[in-house]
Amino acid sequence: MQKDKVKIILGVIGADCHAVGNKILDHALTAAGFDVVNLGVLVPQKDFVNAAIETDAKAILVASLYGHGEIDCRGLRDMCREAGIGDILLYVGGNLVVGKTDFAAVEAKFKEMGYDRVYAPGTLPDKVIADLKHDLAQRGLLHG
Amino acid sequence: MQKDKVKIILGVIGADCHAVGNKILDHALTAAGFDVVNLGVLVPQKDFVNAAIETDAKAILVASLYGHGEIDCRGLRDMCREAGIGDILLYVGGNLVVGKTDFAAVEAKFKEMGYDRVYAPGTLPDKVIADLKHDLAQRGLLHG
Amino acid sequence: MELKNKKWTHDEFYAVRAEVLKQWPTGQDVDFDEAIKYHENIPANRQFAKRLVKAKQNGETLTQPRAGVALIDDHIELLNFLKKEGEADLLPTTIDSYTRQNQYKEAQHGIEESLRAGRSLLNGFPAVNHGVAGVRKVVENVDAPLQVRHGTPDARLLAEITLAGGFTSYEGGGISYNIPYAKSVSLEKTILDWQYCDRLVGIYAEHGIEINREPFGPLTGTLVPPSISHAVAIIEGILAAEQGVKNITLGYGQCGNLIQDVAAIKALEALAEEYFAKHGYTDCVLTTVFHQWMGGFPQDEAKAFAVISWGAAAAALAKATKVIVKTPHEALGIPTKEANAQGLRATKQMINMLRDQPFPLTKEVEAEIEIIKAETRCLLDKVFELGGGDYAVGTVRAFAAGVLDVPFAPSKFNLNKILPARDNNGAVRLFDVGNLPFTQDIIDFHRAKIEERGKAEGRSPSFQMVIDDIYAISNGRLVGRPR
Amino acid sequence: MELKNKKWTHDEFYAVRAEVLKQWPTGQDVDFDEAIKYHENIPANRQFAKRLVKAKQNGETLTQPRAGVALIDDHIELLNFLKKEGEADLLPTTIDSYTRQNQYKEAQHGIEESLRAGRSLLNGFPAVNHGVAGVRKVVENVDAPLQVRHGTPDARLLAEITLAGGFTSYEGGGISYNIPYAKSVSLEKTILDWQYCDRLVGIYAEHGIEINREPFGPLTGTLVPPSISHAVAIIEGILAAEQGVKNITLGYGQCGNLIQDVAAIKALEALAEEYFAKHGYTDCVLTTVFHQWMGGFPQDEAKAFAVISWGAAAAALAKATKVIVKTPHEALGIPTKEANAQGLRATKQMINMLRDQPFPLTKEVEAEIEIIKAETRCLLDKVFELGGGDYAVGTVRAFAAGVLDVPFAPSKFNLNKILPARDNNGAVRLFDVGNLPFTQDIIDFHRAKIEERGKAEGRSPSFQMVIDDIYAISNGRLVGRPR
Repeated sequence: MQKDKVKIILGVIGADCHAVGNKILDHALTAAGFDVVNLGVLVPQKDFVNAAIETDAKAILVASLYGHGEIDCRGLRDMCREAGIGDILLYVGGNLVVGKTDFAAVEAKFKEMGYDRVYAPGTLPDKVIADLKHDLAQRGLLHG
Repeated sequence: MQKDKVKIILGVIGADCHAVGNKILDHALTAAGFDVVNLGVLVPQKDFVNAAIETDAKAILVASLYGHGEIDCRGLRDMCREAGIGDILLYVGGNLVVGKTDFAAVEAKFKEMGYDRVYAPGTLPDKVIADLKHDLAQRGLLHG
Repeated sequence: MELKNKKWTHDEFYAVRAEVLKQWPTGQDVDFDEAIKYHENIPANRQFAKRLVKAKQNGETLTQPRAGVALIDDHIELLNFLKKEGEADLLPTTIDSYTRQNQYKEAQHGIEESLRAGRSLLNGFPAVNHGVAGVRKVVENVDAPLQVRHGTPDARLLAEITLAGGFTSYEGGGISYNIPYAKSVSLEKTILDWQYCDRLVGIYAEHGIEINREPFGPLTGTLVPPSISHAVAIIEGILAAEQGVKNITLGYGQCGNLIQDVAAIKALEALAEEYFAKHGYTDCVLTTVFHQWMGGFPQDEAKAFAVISWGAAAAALAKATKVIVKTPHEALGIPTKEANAQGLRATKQMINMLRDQPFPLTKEVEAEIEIIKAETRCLLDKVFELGGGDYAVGTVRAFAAGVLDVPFAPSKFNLNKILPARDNNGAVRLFDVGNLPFTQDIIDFHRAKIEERGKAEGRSPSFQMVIDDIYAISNGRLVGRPR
Repeated sequence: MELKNKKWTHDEFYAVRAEVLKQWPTGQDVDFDEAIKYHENIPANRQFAKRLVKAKQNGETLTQPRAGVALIDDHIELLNFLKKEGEADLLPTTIDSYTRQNQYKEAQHGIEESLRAGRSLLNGFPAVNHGVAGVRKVVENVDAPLQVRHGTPDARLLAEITLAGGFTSYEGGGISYNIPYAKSVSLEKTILDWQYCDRLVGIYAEHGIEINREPFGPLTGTLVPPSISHAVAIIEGILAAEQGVKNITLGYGQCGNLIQDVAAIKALEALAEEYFAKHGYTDCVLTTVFHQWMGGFPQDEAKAFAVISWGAAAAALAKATKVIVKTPHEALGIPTKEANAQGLRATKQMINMLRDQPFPLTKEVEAEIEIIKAETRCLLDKVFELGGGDYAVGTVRAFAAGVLDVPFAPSKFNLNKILPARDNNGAVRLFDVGNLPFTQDIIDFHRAKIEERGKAEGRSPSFQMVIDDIYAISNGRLVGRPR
């Protein structure tokens, strides 16, 4: 019997409606063998958490392209903890802050907020897929 | 009887052969009422001094467009002094040094070398003419 | 209220208006009669409509940036900087994303956090929260025509406040601010809500105040074929004209192939005049706006300057009335004001160098104009037919049927069945025409163009080709060739 | 030696050579046989001629900067930076101005001052002073095809040393490195001296080593009508081919009007093939180089990027084989290496975006090609006639008579009688045709074009119009309209 594919939650957080990257990531992750639950754009924090619980997902991939990431993304890790999925993989990427900022500072800030990986603008899907496979394998969650 | 026009020496110093600005400046200065002795391009320091003595010129306008200005222009004031025209007006302008440099620093350096006025790249002839009229008038050399 | 393309009566309008002005406390400060008087004192050089008409007459292409920050004084400083250092002809006020979703509490929170942080944590100016007085502070301290730019499905209160505040141009539309900007708001609702905005502008016009309106041309900004954005622009233009709008700017986002981009602007002008005349909207002044490349940018600023410059060149050669300018920071998020001014200055230099050079109407341009016109007519006429002679009704049915279909749109009311890709010369074509009501000739044309490219690249057209095209410009090319 | 366009015998060449190699001590280190062996080991990817042929076949436009500093290690670092950070396809070594005037003592002084100052006080690389070994250090530490770029009326010793050092391309010519680069050197002398350089390249070719040669296309870089620079380029090409050169790149400096620029490259290719075939030089491979705007630049870097980008666009649309790139520091003097790389990256991005877009051969382009061809033929045929069937002799007589006349040139052997100005679309025309041997039709064409502009501007054509045109681009426009 074939093992179930790993489920991952995908969505663009907050009041952000940038859909292009979301559609491409969906396509690329699906092609890479993941079972993608794509919440699309304009997704509140609680919808990410609820979807992860309902589908037993192993990772949440949050995108924020419009510069409000700092406000929108804060507290998601806490909400996961409160919902009993405190150790789920949390990735975030996009144009996370307003204005040109040193990416290392942005990365540090979002890591402190509880995100496992933070991606700069322009990151290609391949990089995210490779990281995801690595992190899931380390946790023994990836079925060869 | 009409007063003689003020004579000024014009030339591009050193191994520089940029002719366009030289021709335009010649035209503009002549139109402004000066008697222009244009030595053209590739002019050694001594030719500026000799021409000034021969024509009894009141100012020497040196251009340097190719970045060697620092080497080429050094010592011209001394050579004027030695030739007995130490107080002649000396102007210099163009792309005076190799590399992008703070213009204020360039100006200070060339003023220390004995130039009365130092022009940044892109200075229009009108500005030079106005300065020349002002400086000559101050010295009582400009006939209304 | 039942959706149809018919001018709202004053009674219909004022009944809704009472509700709109209650959506947030600042709505209470809107006083229409006082606003009319306020507009009567705005000098001609700050009136958007007048500046556009003058530019159209003179064959100018005006420059306009995007810009907006959370706090009033900072916003004023930003706009004045872009005018002075960027030499911008027209100025925007970009609205933050919370306001666009009518989340005024979150916007308030953003204002407060911005005050604390000493920098803008909002990606735009929360005009509703600042209210009429706050908006007027901006209007009175910036000496240029000002436009509201946003992406707001329900922009009624925002329109009331910014127009009463003295703005003279308002971007958006019931389709163009829904399909690319919302997930689950129905088209019936957004078209009605935008009829309200258009009717408001129409009532201003009845009082002698001319406000410019601009449907958002580029839609998702990603490989949108000209005929699709043209059909949407012309429908929104007609819906606006029906409500009494007299000055409309129709938009188009650069595709990247010069022939197609020049042809697109020419076709848009001709088609809009044709359809406006056909439906009796003859007293409306039409102008065009060209958006510099809306897709992914190279991260390198020097390369970004080339992308910006190419957009400026295409806008100037196409003789668009204005151009919306990108910045060398585009790939990195919201730009600094310095980068914004750099994009403007590069654009201005290019436009000025090209203003004396008309692009010849070659047979290639003419052929492209013809195909865009033919496609757009297929779309518009089918929408009109589906609506039983009503573009508003027809639009809702057309999106449901995939007769109108916008690539990569987030809205669930968009069928998402078409797939665009570039042809071998970089023009945007359709790899899958979905349910678009094209003639067989047109369908064959697209198929042949895509096949020609596939052959040149030695691969069958697939979704990978589309992905390659999306990332192509940021990787330095127009056509996403296989690596 | 009497000047004529005839291949030098080996005896003639070696007699002169003995003198040339004595001009500076480093000349003694040149060993031709050893140099041939050295060249035989240069890999194909570093050979200029081969890279150009490949680009021509593939329809590529290659990028090349200008760059040179006083000291060897700094120069190597600079070139590698431009390859890595600027993505340059071809690399130069720009020679300093003292070396160009054969002032090797002053160059030595510049090297020493640069060592002391810790920065380059020379505006280029003094290759003669560094000698064969020094040049080879550069060649061996830079993995790209390398060309000598300069402006040297008597470039014989420089050619001996740099070619023996392993350079695979050499810019210049007896006209193009005299008229714009010297004041009182006769054309007889420079044409003879460049026959020497060409003969040297020809002897390399006889030994199986293919060196690319490139006459300097833009001349004074200031409002030079295409037919004048084309006539000079083709004459220099023919003079080179007669001496046995087999790989020649003909150049043209951007005028700024796209139609004229595209037409100029097309006309240059066609005319060169025609005249080379007519005179029996059939085994010579011809390619083209397009120089980005050579006139005054805006001081602002963002605006400079637009000028650079427009030059890149014109080069790509015209399908020139390579483009010589300017930098955003152009108005400020010699650029930093970072600025140089930025200009290269912007150019690369533009070329790549446009590589799939052929510019249509419109009737406007065709008309412009025809006028350029007709003018160039008038010039070339008259030169040939004046020389009694000899282009070398004819050139000297043509310049004396003003049959060839380069605007704004410093040389006293140039008549300086013609005056160029832009027409109303920005194309470069002649306001005064001087003594150019044009037909009445062509003279009338130029007069009509200039009158059309004068009328549009409400002023009579005058020298002021020419001055306005010269400053126009740096002030943000192409045509110098009255203020």
